[in-house]
Amino acid sequence: MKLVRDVLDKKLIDREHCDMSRVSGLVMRVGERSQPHISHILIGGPTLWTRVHPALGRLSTRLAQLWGPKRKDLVRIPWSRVMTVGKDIKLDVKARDIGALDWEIWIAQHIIERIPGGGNKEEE
Amino acid sequence: MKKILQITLGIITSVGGFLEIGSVTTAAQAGASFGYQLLWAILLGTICLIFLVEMSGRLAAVSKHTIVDATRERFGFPFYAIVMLGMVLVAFMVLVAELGGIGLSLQILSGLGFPWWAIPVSFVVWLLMWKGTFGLIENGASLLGLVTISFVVAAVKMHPDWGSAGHGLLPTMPGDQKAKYGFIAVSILGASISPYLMYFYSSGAIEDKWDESYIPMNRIIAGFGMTFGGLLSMAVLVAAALAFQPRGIDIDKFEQAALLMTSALPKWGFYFFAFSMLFACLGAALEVSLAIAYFFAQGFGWNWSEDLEPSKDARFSFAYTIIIFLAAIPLLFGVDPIKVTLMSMALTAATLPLAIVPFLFLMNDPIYLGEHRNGWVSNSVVAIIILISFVLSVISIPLQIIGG
Amino acid sequence: MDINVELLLGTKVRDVDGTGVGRIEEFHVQRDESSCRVDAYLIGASAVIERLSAWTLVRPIKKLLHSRKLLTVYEVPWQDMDLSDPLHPKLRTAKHDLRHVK
Amino acid sequence: MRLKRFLVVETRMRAKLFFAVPLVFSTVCKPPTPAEQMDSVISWLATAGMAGDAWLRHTTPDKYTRQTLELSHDTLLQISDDLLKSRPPGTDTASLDSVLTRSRGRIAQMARLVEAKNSPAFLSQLDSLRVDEKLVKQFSDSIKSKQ
Repeated sequence: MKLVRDVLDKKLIDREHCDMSRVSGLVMRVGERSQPHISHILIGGPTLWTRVHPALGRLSTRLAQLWGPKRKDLVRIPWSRVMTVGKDIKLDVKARDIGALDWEIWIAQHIIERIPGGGNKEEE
Repeated sequence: MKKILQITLGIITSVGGFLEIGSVTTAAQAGASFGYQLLWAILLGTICLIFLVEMSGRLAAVSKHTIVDATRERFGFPFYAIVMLGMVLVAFMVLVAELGGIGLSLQILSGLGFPWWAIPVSFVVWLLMWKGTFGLIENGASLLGLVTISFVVAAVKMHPDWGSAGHGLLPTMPGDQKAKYGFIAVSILGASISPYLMYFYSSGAIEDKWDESYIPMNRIIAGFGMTFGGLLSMAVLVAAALAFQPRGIDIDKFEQAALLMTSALPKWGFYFFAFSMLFACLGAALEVSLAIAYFFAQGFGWNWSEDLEPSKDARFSFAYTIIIFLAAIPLLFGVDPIKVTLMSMALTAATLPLAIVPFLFLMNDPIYLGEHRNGWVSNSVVAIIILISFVLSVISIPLQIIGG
Repeated sequence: MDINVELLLGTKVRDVDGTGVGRIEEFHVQRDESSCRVDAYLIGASAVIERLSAWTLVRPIKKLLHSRKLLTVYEVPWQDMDLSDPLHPKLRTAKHDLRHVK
Repeated sequence: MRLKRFLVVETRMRAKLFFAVPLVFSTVCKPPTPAEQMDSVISWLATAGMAGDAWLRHTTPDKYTRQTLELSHDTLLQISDDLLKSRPPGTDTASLDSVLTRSRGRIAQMARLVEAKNSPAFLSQLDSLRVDEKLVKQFSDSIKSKQ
């Protein structure tokens, strides 16, 4: 398997077949003499924009502090949760619980549901 | 039977998607200023578009990826961000132009200036997106768009000289006004080969759950739909050549273009034009705003579907809500939609390589397309389109300065 | 030490003597039950082709050009890569000892 | 553990961001030549004539016709100002000015007649406008031949 071609930027799907963003970054753990391995999948704006330019990454972090859902650190998913890597990457997690949908829920609650006809996120 | 219905609907959609303020304005300008001489530009643009649209549909049907999905996955986020910046900027200008086109149609019908229509029009467009489903938007708007067939009726009724029209299908150099000729040619190509149509089409294939069995159908829809669309554009050009060129009228304003069919169809020509533009621009405005929202949602991996209730795909709905109301602002200040149209056509041409070059890679990807990837014919066509797109992107901005 | 793969991508690599080798463009990984181990790094311009899965497009052009040098790609096993300074990755071997792929 | 961030930018791609710069230049336009200005004048005179024809056949709304005539009038005023300021060589500017002023007056009059729904008077203005248009075409031909 090739990491950049087959994993990076792929779409993540949770246990309940919910889209939960794309792979923004990957953490590789390197030891002194042991074989390096991929420990975490990263998602979220700061990781993403840092890839374009570090300044954009810092800007993204700052904006998230001013506005939007309050969560202190990056969303990191341990690699052990990966079920399959195919067209998409299926994860054995619940998107809502690990914080991947923080922005989705925040926008739904603060904006969309306040507009008539927007519906309700919670009703299923 | 069901397939025939789907094919018919698909063709109607493509026809509806083809004609919008950009293609009508540029075709009318071309006819008014240069007679049949620029017909070749519409022909060339249509052929390119047939191939590109067929490929977009095939990519989606086989790989279940839209173009945006595939661009982000293969080329990574930094490159995707650049493509996004270019495409969203251009698509936003096109959206301003289409909303302006609706406003101008209402202005000539009612007498109330288009800036007054900016807010009501964007509100209606937004409401259709908010409440409507993909099928309603795709089929409803394009069925209304069938009124644009009146352009063909008008063109035929004016008894064009078919021989010299045929000559126009081959490129020639004009005697004078070379810069203007070049500028209009580039604008026509920019209006025809519009990437947002590719993004919209491939997202539509995913929304309609296409699979490999749709490949032949996709071919028919792309081929016939775009051909009919191109014919409509050519009809506008021919009608303009007959109505405006002998009188020495150049099309600078929408009010002038409104006279296109008044001599061919005396009784209803004016109203046919106004309603054709109204519905064509409405359809295009819906498609462009969807295309922009798809661009963000697919690129960032949000859940997206026009068929969901807004709160089920909050970020997607939020994206088009913001975009549509931002697009109303320039119109509120009375920015001339025709100027925006011409500028966005030139910018489309300038950013074309950004959309087409990655596409060549995607269409040859064995992982995405397997045995359905491009053969040498399609690849040669894409290579030619890339060549054209680089020429266009280099000359479009200088031509805008000299000829615009 | 933790390193961000997405930022390592495109970093220039030097060999043990300080000679430039190319940029890291792709990673060979091995997946099993619960882990994902990095076997090798692909370095050089044509590793980009690998990443874009564009060989079907490039191979005819390569044949046409009869060129080997133009499309270099080195496969470096994980043991030979020193990532103690992620900004300046270094090889533990010399450039001429590297294995060419394809 | 806090992730160590470091600066690796794909600089090869950054250069492309500059494609937006030419946009600024696109707003600069060179001024039109007298011949081009004469073409615009004829275009707008003909527009007024065509809109007038359509209105006489009762095929266009009054408001649209009035607005289009007013638009023609205002645009013509602007072009003639620029045109006469640049003093096209070898032209009798005084008589050109008088033709242009007269036809603008007719178009303004037509716009008023639309409001009054006075078709006979409108028709006579339209016919005179056509005569003026022919005069302007002669001026245009002479300017073009001298270029």
